[in-house]
Amino acid sequence: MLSTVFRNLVSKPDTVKYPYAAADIPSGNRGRVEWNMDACILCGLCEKRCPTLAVKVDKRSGEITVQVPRCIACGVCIDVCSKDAITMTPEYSKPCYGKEVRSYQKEMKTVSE
Amino acid sequence: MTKTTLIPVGPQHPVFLEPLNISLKLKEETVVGAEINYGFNHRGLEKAMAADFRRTIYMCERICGICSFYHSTAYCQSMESLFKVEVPERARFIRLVMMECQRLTSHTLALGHTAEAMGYESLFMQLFREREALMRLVNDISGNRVHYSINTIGGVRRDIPMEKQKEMLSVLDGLETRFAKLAKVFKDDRTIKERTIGKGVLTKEMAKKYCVVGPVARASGIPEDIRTSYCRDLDFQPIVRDEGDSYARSMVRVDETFQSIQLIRKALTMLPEGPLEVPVKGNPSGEAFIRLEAPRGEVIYYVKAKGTVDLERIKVKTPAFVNVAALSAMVPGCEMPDIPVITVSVDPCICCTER
Amino acid sequence: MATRNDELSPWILHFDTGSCNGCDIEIWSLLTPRYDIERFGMINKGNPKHADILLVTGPVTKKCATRLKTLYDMMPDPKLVVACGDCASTGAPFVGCYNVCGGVDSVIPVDVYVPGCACRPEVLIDGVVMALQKWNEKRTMEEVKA
Amino acid sequence: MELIISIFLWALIPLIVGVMLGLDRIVTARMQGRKGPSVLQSIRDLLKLLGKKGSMVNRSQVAFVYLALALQAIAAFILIIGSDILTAFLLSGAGSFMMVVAALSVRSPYSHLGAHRELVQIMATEPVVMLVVLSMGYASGSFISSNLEGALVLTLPLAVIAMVPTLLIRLEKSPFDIATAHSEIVSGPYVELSGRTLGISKLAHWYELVVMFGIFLLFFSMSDPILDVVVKVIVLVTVVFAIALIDNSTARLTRWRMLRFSLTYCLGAVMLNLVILYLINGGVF
Amino acid sequence: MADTLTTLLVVLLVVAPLIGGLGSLAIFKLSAIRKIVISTAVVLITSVLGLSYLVLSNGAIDYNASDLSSISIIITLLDLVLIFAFICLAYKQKSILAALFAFLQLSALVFIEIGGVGEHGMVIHIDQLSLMMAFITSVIGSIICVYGLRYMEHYEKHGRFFAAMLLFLAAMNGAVFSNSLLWLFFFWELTTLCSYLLIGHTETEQAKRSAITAAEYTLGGGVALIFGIGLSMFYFDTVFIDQIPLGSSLAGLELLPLALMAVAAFTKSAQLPFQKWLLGAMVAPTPVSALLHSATMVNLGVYLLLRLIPNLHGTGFLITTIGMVGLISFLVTAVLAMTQSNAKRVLAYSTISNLGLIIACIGLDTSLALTAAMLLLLFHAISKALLFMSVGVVKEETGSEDIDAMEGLRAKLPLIAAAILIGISMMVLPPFGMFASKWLLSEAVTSLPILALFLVLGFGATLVYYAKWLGQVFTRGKETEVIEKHHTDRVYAFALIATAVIGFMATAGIGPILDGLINPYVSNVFDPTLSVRSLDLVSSLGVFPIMMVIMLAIIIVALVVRSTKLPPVMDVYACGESSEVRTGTFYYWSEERVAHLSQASNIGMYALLFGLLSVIVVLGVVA
Ligand code: SF4
Ligand code: SF4
Ligand code: SF4
Ligand code: SF4
Ligand code: SF4
Ligand code: SF4
Ligand code: SF4
Ligand code: SF4
Repeated sequence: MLSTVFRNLVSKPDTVKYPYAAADIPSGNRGRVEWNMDACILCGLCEKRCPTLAVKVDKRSGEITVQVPRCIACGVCIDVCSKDAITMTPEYSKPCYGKEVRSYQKEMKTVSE
Repeated sequence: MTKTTLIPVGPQHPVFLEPLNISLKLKEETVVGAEINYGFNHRGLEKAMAADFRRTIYMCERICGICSFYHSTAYCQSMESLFKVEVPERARFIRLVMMECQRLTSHTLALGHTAEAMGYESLFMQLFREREALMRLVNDISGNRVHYSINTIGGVRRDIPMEKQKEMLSVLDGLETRFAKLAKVFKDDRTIKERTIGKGVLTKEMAKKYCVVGPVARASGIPEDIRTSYCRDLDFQPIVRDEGDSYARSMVRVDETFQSIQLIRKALTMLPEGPLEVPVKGNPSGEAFIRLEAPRGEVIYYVKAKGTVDLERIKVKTPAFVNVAALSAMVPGCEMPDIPVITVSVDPCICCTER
Repeated sequence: MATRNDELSPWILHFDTGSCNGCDIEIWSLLTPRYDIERFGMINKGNPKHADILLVTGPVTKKCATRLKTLYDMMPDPKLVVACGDCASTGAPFVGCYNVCGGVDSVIPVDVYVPGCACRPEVLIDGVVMALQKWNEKRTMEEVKA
Repeated sequence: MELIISIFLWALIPLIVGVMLGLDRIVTARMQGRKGPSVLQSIRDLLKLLGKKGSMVNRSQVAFVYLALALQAIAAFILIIGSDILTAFLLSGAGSFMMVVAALSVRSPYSHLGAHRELVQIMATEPVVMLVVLSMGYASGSFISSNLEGALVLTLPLAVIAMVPTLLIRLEKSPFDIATAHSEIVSGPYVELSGRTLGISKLAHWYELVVMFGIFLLFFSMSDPILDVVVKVIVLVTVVFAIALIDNSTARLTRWRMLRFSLTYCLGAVMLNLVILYLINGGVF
Repeated sequence: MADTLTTLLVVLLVVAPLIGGLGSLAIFKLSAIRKIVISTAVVLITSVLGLSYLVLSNGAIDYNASDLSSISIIITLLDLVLIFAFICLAYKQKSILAALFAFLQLSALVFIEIGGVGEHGMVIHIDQLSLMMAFITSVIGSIICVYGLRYMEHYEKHGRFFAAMLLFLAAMNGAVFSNSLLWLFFFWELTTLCSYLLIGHTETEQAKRSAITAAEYTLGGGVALIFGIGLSMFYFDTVFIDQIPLGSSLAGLELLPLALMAVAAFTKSAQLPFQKWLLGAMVAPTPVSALLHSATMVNLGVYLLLRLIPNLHGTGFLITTIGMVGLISFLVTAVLAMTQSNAKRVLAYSTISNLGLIIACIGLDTSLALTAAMLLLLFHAISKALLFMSVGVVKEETGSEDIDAMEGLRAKLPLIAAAILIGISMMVLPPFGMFASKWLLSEAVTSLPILALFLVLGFGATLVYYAKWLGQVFTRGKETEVIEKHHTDRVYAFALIATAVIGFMATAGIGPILDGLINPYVSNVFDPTLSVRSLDLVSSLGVFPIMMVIMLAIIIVALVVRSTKLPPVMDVYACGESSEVRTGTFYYWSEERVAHLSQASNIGMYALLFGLLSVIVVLGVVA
């Protein structure tokens, strides 16, 4: 053990600089899911197949809400979306004082009365 | 008159990561009675898993964050046998590689945990430092540090491309050399030997009686390892020791880490080309029974499906379940300071025991 | 972001209320050379009476709920609670499990929710640092009460 | 004038020990390949603890902790003003006694286990240090630290060596961090203390360290004041470094092992030294 | 010949308890006995204070043998009666050993009387040492008797009991005043009788057995004493202690009488290998234990050694061996005390241990050590009385003497807990006298550092067993936990508070005690080296700033406490569980190993004593 200890002592510590420097996140990381509402057709498949019920698709108002602390970044929604409206970024979701809910609004064509 | 001390160890105790409660009866510092209480971690997963079979992949993965991949693999294998599909060879090898990676992270965790329980903080730190390199590697390959989530019924969802294979090999090389040093410490350090040799002995007979599995069984002289059949093409021999004490258990894990590194190397060189998954259609029906060698021993999945989206019943038999029970045979008569070491050397996991 | 609270030295208590171990081990990783939260003076204490921050992992199972409450009550004021991982925040990965009460906030008040399954060490650092920003607030509250 | 300096020094003890412990933490961290906390971290910890109200189990616990602090602080004071080292040591021993009683005064198994381990620790260290102190008195004919002969290390080399494990024990470092072993008995005697009371007990421990290290450093007194300071600082740094090294390359042992080690090797070494000295001085059996 | 007042005081100190004793023997009613005992106590305390004043201002008081020849004859006759009583007793209890010892005593006594005793000397010599002893006996002893009044209410035969108690005090005072060895011998044997009566008071089988064991051991000691007296007649031609030649001039067989007297002292002080009787004596009611351990009996042996200091000083191996016996007793019994669960047994072992320490000091044969010995004797008596009386109350209230049973005493019996705290603090904590003596002794031991090893180990063990006990007394759960409070009786409260106050006063008055009582006696042999200068104890080697310690401690605690409001109450940590927790007790070594240790050390000590005597004889014969 002594040799290891001495080696550690003279070499630079292994500690990352985070949060003072950017986090070292591998490119393959499944971080967070983002919706591209232009492509989305509000079919609701992502809501149906999400294993943790994190997604809500409101077909009426055209809004998709994701409860961030429910999403386990499994990527199932991406797989099932036929329109490729969902993307995954390596960047992870940030902590919050409350339970963060992200919502995406689709431009709805106004239905004339 | 000697009053005994009655002391709850857990559910929250610095040496346990998980909510396990051992109620100890001590005479001075000698254990005269131990009672293991379960149930803190019981979430009722088996019931919840008997639902949409596609969702269950993600749920069974979350039975446990240490050998999550084994759980999803075992589950997917059982579903594949229900669907009567054969996964592509490439997928089988990728699963194998990932499983061995997870065994590496799990064993380094277990060893580090043992070191921490003995108060050998710097060894713990070094082991976790090496583990961190592994974690980054699996993160890059699978997309998550803990729950790889790359299994799917019929194959895997992510490939290990050539450049990642290379990176993997180089990481493993570095790891092997550095880990060899730490392994030597574990083998030879006088204080470690003093704390582990002869402590918490589980004889071969007792081991058989308690049906222990995995490294605990192998450290007690039972050459039981399911990988002998699963890794058939990789020329695998289980590591066995006879002493049955905490030292032997740790040494089995130390040796198995090197073995896993070898297995990964071999698997990567043999990685066949081909598709990653075969499609499955429809709903499963019938029964399936699958065994897999997880880091702590064999995990058994029994799945019964009734032809609908929802499964009828899932039963998981996990290694820690039997190993933890054997603890009650190991601790009486030992000293309080040995309790954490012995407990951790068995590597108890409550989350899959209780699900 | 963390500099202003550097003069603090939060001590940590970790309690697993029924998690899958994923987040627990990520918390342990925090202690180890790569992330080394002792940089911020944080030490894992394992004792509620010494702790300032309670890190909870896992969905709260029915049996753990009372223990969680006991531990929380034992921590001296001012105290902070960080729910680590999706489970602790909402209990989500275990939707439909009969023995799960839900997130930590169903038992004790939570100050910071850290998402992720499992939550990465980086997020955990962010989460704890965010919690620390609440510390001064809580302390002044204490003084007002006294 | 000297008295004023001493009192000033005494008042600064928390600062000095805090920095010393901070350095120790950094060195330990670096040995483990970590970056480690800031130098002032231990002081911050203390300030934070003193600022927290905390909780108590019962009143006697709090009272004994305060008494422990008082005794340790006085012991350190006596040592620093250059008075009787034996008095200082005995007072500090009484302070540890108080800490043990404080830990025993709650009905908590962990606290009791810790206290009993602390008692074994007292049995292991007290005789050694006391014998060391007595041998110092024997070698120089006085217990007044300012009258002690210079460079006692030359006459009592074995005693100096024997004291190092004792310091290790008192610093609660592995392999002898037995009383507070956080992964076994959740910090033992301190388990039921919290907030300010915990801070007070920490402070008491710091003063105790001052007494221990103070006695140790007296072996290296030099007549030249500048040389004196330089030598003492060098010795201190070396010892702390050595202790960090040992801490980082051993697992924790058990209490009987500690007792056996200390009472055979350490006590034996001091005794041997003393006997040799006695024979040289023309003593007879 | 001193004046009438002095004589009156001296006579009162011996005779008042005697009369009181006879009075209580005659009366059966406890209420009357109570009055008698209390008035005797008052008389004793006033007399001893008066005598102190006289001795301190006018110096030692002497009475010549020629003036008191009639009393000498009476004492001789009483002596014969006493020995005859022992013979009857031995016959009744069928103890061959006791009978043998009594016969040996008888023949030696007859032999000495026939040889004729010179009349040119002082039969009574009251100096500072006697005064200190008389003070301990009269004040502490009286308090214990008063305490006994309440304690013995549920026992029977009060008359006999208090007669024996008061007689004990008389015998003690008589013994410490005597300069004639024959007088001393009489009083010595009288204490043996009293202890026999008191230990066997409850008349259970066990009590009887213990009583006869005690009688056997101490009668054996008596034999050693009377043989020593005979030999001293033979070699030095005197029975007066002050006429025995100084130690430095003794050689060869002349050491034998002193060695025998030392053996006698060891039996009385229950040193190894004679400790068994004192442990057996634990079956007696607590006031008896308190009396035996603090105010009387065991002190007598130490007193004899202290008295013989001028004669022992400079005798080389003899005094060193005496010291060794004390030192080994100190260490072994300290270790044994750690393993005991019964509070009285812990105290018994600690008594032997502390007396061993005193004897070790005597053996060190230096000025500082002698000073330490006398200080230890004084403070030990006070704190032991306090502790024993507390244990007695606990026994009465909770029905157990076990340390385990004392858990939570702080809440149940706050006064007793405080008394135990003070008692133990006096034993181990600054600034109390015991602690100061410990410091002194440690400084003294530098003259013979080889002994330091035993000392430091013993001190460690002492800390351990007291910490264990004190901790148990204060162990309790949450502050808010409801615990039934017991009421402490007024008599008990008085006795405890009075003893504690005496302890505090003795500590605060350590300077005057040193100057008035201890240094004058030490100066018989050595230059006193310990003094009190500007409220510090100053020795040749170092300083112990008693007052500074007290003051600083008060200031620091007051400052800190003032700045703190008590934090909220919280239950203990049980890993989040709320199930039952229980704290056990630690005895460190198993019973068998302990038995092993005491057996081995007893054998060793017998060998040591035997070796000592034979070395003296062999060397003497060779020379
Ligand atoms: S599955 Fe795709 S298209 Fe359908 S609602 Fe979701 S995001 Fe929109
Ligand atoms: S990534 Fe998974 S958990 Fe997250 S929203 Fe998509 S399906 Fe749901
Ligand atoms: S079988 Fe499993 S899921 Fe069902 S009740 Fe038992 S533990 Fe829960
Ligand atoms: S699993 Fe067994 S115990 Fe549980 S509900 Fe079903 S039958 Fe009852
Ligand atoms: S044994 Fe169970 S709990 Fe432990 S790591 Fe494996 S699956 Fe997880
Ligand atoms: S069978 Fe399962 S639920 Fe029942 S006690 Fe055992 S572990 Fe707990
Ligand atoms: S396992 Fe579930 S049902 Fe059984 S006692 Fe516990 S909480 Fe109740
Ligand atoms: S959030 Fe995910 S990784 Fe964390 S405990 Fe829950 S299931 Fe495990």
